[in-house]
Amino acid sequence: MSDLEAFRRETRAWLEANAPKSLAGIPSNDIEGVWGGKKWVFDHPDKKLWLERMAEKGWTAPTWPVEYGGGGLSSAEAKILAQEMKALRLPAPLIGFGLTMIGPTLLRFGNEAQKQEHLPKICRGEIRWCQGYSEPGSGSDLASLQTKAVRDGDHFVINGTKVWTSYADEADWIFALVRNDASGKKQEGITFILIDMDDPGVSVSPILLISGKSPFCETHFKDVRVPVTNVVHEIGAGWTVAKALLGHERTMIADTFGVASTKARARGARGFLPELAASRTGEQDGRLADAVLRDQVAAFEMESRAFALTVQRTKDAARAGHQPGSESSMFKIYGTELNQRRYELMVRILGPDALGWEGPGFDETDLETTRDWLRSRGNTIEGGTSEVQLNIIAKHVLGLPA
Amino acid sequence: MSDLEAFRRETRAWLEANAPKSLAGIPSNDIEGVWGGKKWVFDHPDKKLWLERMAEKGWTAPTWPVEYGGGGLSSAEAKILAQEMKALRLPAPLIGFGLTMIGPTLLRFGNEAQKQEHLPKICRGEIRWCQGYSEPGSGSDLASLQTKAVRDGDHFVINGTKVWTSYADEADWIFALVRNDASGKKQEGITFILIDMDDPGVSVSPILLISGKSPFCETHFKDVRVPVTNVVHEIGAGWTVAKALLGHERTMIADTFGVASTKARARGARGFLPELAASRTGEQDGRLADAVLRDQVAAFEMESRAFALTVQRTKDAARAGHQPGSESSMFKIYGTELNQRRYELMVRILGPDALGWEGPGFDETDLETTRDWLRSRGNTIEGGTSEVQLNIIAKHVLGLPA
Amino acid sequence: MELVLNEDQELIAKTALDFVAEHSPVSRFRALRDADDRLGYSQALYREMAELGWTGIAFAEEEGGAGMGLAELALVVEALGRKLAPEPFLGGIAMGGTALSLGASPALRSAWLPGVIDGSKVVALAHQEAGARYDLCAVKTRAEAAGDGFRLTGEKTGVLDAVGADAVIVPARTAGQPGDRAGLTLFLVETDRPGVSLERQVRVDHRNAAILRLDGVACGAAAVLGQPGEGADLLEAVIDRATVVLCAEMLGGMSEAFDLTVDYLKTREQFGVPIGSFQALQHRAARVYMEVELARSAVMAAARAVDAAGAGPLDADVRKLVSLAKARCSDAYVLATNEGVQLFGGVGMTDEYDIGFYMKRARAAELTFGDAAFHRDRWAMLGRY
Amino acid sequence: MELVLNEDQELIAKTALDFVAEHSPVSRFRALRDADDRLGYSQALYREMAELGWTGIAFAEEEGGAGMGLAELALVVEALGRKLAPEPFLGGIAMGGTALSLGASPALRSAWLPGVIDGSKVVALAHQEAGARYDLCAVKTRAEAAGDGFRLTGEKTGVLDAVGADAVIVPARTAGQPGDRAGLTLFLVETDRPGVSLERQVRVDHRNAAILRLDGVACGAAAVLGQPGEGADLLEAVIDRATVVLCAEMLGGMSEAFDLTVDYLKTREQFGVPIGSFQALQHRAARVYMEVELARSAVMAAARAVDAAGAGPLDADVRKLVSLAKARCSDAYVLATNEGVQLFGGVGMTDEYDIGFYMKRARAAELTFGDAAFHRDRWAMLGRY
Repeated sequence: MSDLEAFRRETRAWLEANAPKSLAGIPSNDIEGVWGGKKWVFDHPDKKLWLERMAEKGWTAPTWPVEYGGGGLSSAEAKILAQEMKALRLPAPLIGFGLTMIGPTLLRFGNEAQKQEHLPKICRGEIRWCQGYSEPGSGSDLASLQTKAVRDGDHFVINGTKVWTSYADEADWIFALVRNDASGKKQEGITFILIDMDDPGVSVSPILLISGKSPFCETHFKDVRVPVTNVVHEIGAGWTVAKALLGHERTMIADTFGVASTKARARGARGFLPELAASRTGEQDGRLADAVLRDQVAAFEMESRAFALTVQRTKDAARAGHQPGSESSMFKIYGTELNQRRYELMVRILGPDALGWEGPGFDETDLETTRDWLRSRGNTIEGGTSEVQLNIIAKHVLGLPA
Repeated sequence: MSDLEAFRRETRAWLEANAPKSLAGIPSNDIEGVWGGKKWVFDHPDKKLWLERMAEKGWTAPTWPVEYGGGGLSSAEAKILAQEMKALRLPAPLIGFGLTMIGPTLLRFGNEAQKQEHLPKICRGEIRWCQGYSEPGSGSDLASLQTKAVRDGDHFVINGTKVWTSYADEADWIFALVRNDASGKKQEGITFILIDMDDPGVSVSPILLISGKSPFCETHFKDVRVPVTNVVHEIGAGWTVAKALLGHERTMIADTFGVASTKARARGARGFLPELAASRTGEQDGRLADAVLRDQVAAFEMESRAFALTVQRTKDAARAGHQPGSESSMFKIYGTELNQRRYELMVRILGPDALGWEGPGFDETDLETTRDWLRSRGNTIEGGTSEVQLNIIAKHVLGLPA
Repeated sequence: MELVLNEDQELIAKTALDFVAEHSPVSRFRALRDADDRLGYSQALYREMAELGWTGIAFAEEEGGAGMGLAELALVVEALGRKLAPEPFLGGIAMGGTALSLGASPALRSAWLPGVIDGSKVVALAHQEAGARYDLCAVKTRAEAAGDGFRLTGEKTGVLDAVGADAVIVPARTAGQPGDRAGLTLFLVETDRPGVSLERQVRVDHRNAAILRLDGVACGAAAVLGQPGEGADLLEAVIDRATVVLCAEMLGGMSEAFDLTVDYLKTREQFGVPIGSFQALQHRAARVYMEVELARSAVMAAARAVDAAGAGPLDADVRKLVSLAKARCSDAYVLATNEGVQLFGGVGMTDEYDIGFYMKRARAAELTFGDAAFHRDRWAMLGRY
Repeated sequence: MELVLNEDQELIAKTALDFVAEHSPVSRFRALRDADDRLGYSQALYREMAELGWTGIAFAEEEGGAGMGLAELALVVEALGRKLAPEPFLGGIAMGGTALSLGASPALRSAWLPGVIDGSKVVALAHQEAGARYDLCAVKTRAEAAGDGFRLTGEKTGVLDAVGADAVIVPARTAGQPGDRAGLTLFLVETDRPGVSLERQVRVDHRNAAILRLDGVACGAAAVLGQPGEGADLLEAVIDRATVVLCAEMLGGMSEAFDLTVDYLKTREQFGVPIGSFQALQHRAARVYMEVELARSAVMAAARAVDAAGAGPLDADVRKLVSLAKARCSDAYVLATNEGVQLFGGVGMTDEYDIGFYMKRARAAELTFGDAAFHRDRWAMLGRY
């Protein structure tokens, strides 16, 4: 215990001495965060400084082993580090799929050479990764993927297209699922492989959404030659790797929506939606003038609160040592639907002010609301559709027959 | 045309001369109507007189052939008869499953002996019929019925149980589906047969619903011997007969709900639900004080109206010569759900006043509302569940694959 | 606030579930109903439950209770709600008992609370008058000063667990008009006093309830709970707590109804397969599951928040959680039972099957202490919008 | 009122569907959008449509129209709505044209209506001001007396089909305060007059719309439609009719969106089978089908009821039908497109697929002339509750 207290004191002192004051309060979200990689351009020199100093201590990946560029911290120590950073309102020095996805995957499934090659670069923010799973034809049936990997000596020759590869246009490497064998069950014959985006034959085209620009891309492989040594785990055992990673991803998404709905309560004295409704549709005797809207806002707030309490209950249960069940499916469904309802409500509150796409006559935040509403429609599709999640609950939680 | 005009004059004269004046305005519904049969007790001597006079003219079954006790009228003449009866606000002299179900079935599928035996008695209201289709295990999968009919010389020996046999406790005969052969496909080996309820081995027990008493019964057959001559159509061809009859029944049910929702608009200056809500939850500035309730009442009224217009549209299209589609499934689903919503709304409007089952402290009409609400929950189950109807729409209207 | 059961609570929940499953299957409720039993519950079984400590679980140790709170009482009542066990925990403990605990003078307290806690006495609370809907202040019953005391005249309806009760706590108007907050006073009225009459009501859920008629019933000043004229605050504090207990009962009921439905989906065959294999039904069942889960979280949070407030007044945040629990439970219980009857199909409509009991119970509970719309409005009002 | 197409109407519907399918597939709308076309529609194609008689279909024969009604115009607009054909039928015909037809003096009428009917002129109607939501009387734009005429000053927003229009009919306040019913007057303002400026807006549905700014624009008394100060009645009469036309467009859009979805369900395979074989999706599709059917009945009824009323004021029963149509279409179109995008899955979220266009169009139409909640409230108000 006194060791941890000592660690806390040292950490705080180090952070106070090394963290640029200018970064306090800057979030480490998709927009403001540092993704790193060869093409990365820092929008502030202090962000670069902060990354370098943290990477040097291994604290971009606090719990990873020191030999791969991590901090070698215990989870208790990592928690203290996070707490102290939060106390100083410091952003994470680095974000991205390297740290959250391929890194943990390599730690679990990669061989020594792969770990030594890739993990330090991830920790230092030198290489940015993207994910190549879905394909135009695969959808919810991910295992039906068709991108072909044909063995040619020490290489696989890869042909096919991946969709929904977020930020592929800014990434240096991609981890991808490819089909090395189409003869057996569809889950067999899938290989998890690492591909350098600079390789000849790799090309990227951005995907335009109904809400406008997006980080999503299509990534095309045309006779791309990838060394067999880039296969993670066994050839043909990619589905095992993918499943572990997908489970991880869904928990993250569910967490995001769980947390988002909790945070939504914080804005404004009366909460965000009541304030918006009051400002756009008026008040009477200190209450929202439109009683029907008031009822809908209250219903939304209440279900959000009950949902947040359910997320909390699951966490409390996990802390108390209960085995987690399939809650992540429920969180994914409910959290995404709440987010959609939130935007539907906002759009209805805005009324004709929500009709804009761009340009004159519309308020900037209203335009953003309209785009966000459209974007929210994808929440119940991406990361496992609501239909797939409902199937999971029916089968794995309720035990209903197939 | 002048023939029809003459028919109209004669009909009106005959009705004015023969219809008891006391019956004007009495409805011919389940409660007030004359079901007939051996156990029937008339609650008014004029109803008996009216039945006798109409039966003598064959006008209890106006379009049936004269030789079977019908009126032999053309459909144009039958329409005139109905119009003239309506003009004088006269009830139908006789109602029941004999006229609406087994009669038309015998006319189409019965042999000469069966027609001569049964149709005149139906027309004269001497025999009351009930229907034996569903079984405890069959539900939506009617063809899985198990009531056994084993051939023994000139007889079938019948064993099994039928459920939902409305008014079986007051009926004289039952038309039933029984299984004569269990070896082939389930739709094969079903026989449509007529059984005298007085036969040894037939017993009836009433079914209590969650809403209280009901016309429904269970009808048990224990070694009941039925002559083979009572089979309608061919042995083993009962499914053909049943399907024709079921289609007929569903159209009737759909019609009922279509009409009911149209009628609901008529009560009270502002309609039934607005008046009820005003009297129980108060008004402010001439409007319902509870704006959320007002919104729900309006939503219900509007969907009822749109539904009634859709029923009308289908009828108008049929009159214009368009082929009817599978509208009856839609009417069944939507009409029954509207009826349920109506009662849910009423119960919410009544609030604590809807908590009664019987006895002191509750208004009679409120008690009825509560029972009717419970009974309405069965609407989406009986006569083909909503789930089965949705399947039908998906497959037969939308052409979605099985 | 931890939304997880501690070891003591786990044990209470398990004991309660086991005891209720063994001693009070739904068939017992059915038999009492079919017999038109006047009480509608078993006094002997109620005393057994008291011996297990259930009746006293939420009362202070110095009163003879277990010194726990609504979080624990909720576990017991949830188990009772699962099997529709009709013993008077709602009217007698959550309403009458809580009113005594929050408002009774030392004299009243020592006269009544020990009996309530050991299960030998039942004290009900008459919160409802005809036409009042969910307005606790819509009280017409008058308490007119008469000598040192009062004379009570009026009529209450739907007085829960009043049949067989030894006393009823009666809100009456010592001043003001129906609907006014000020001028309400709570009196403890013994049911054997002259001028008191109770008539059994038969409700759709067959819960013990009565019409209480007061015809100039004499009450001394010592029968007053809390401060004269300020009874609205006390009544509201009691009903908020009773609402949480009702929610626990609803949670038990909806969980059981849902379990019955899922079991039926697994076993009932149609078209040669279990109907639970139909995807449309699977998705609907999954939706019900989620709503029940959310309701459970809301009930746990409300019980813990009320417990944290102790005997004091409840602030807006706590009251919002009470409204949240009641709104979610109302909607989820109605959904679970509507879907339950529908998925059972024809047999679900028959009195022979239990699922219909839960449908009736769901509706009755929804319409007690405010329906979901009422509590959404209350939530908004407490949130100042 | 017969809710079935007669032979003439069948022919109109078929001709319209065929023409639009051939000359205006959705790819045309897409191309216009991608080109940031200022007009957003094709004047040449609009004139072709006029030659087919579509623009004049609902105007009286003595004006040069076909003497039919909204029932027939609805069929044409439904076909346009199916393929998102952007020609100015809503702003130019249903709004501006109807205003001329109902309110213009003989001089204005003869100056403008022939051009509107033959498609050579477009007259828009500026019914919306910033912040007014769905209140037609929330007009701040002032018309101040100046000599024999008026000077108009103010700003209108979301003026449909105003870009490229020859004139705009402008409600302005000759008396009273924003929100007042009295004191509104409608003026026909030529767009090339000094002080008039139009700025193209880019809406989520990419419909032709503009901000109209009036800076002391001089208008003679001859430019007034209807009675000065009584413009609210006229405006309401026009918007009620335009609402029916918008509903017809919505009906076309939701029908096409639903057809696209059903086709996708039949052809898209997952797990080795067409996704349309999944029962949960089948039931959802069947639900959408029913809502679209109800919307169709409501639109047909509203169009026929308005036609039966002729040019006169609409009574409460007719206006209720208009609200019914708009409420049902709003809900059904949003449902059909939400379900559409969801069932298309990921590709439904991409700009490359057309289903997203319908989702945007559904929302924009919902928020024009009052959303479903607005029209439920109006229905209740017209029903005196």
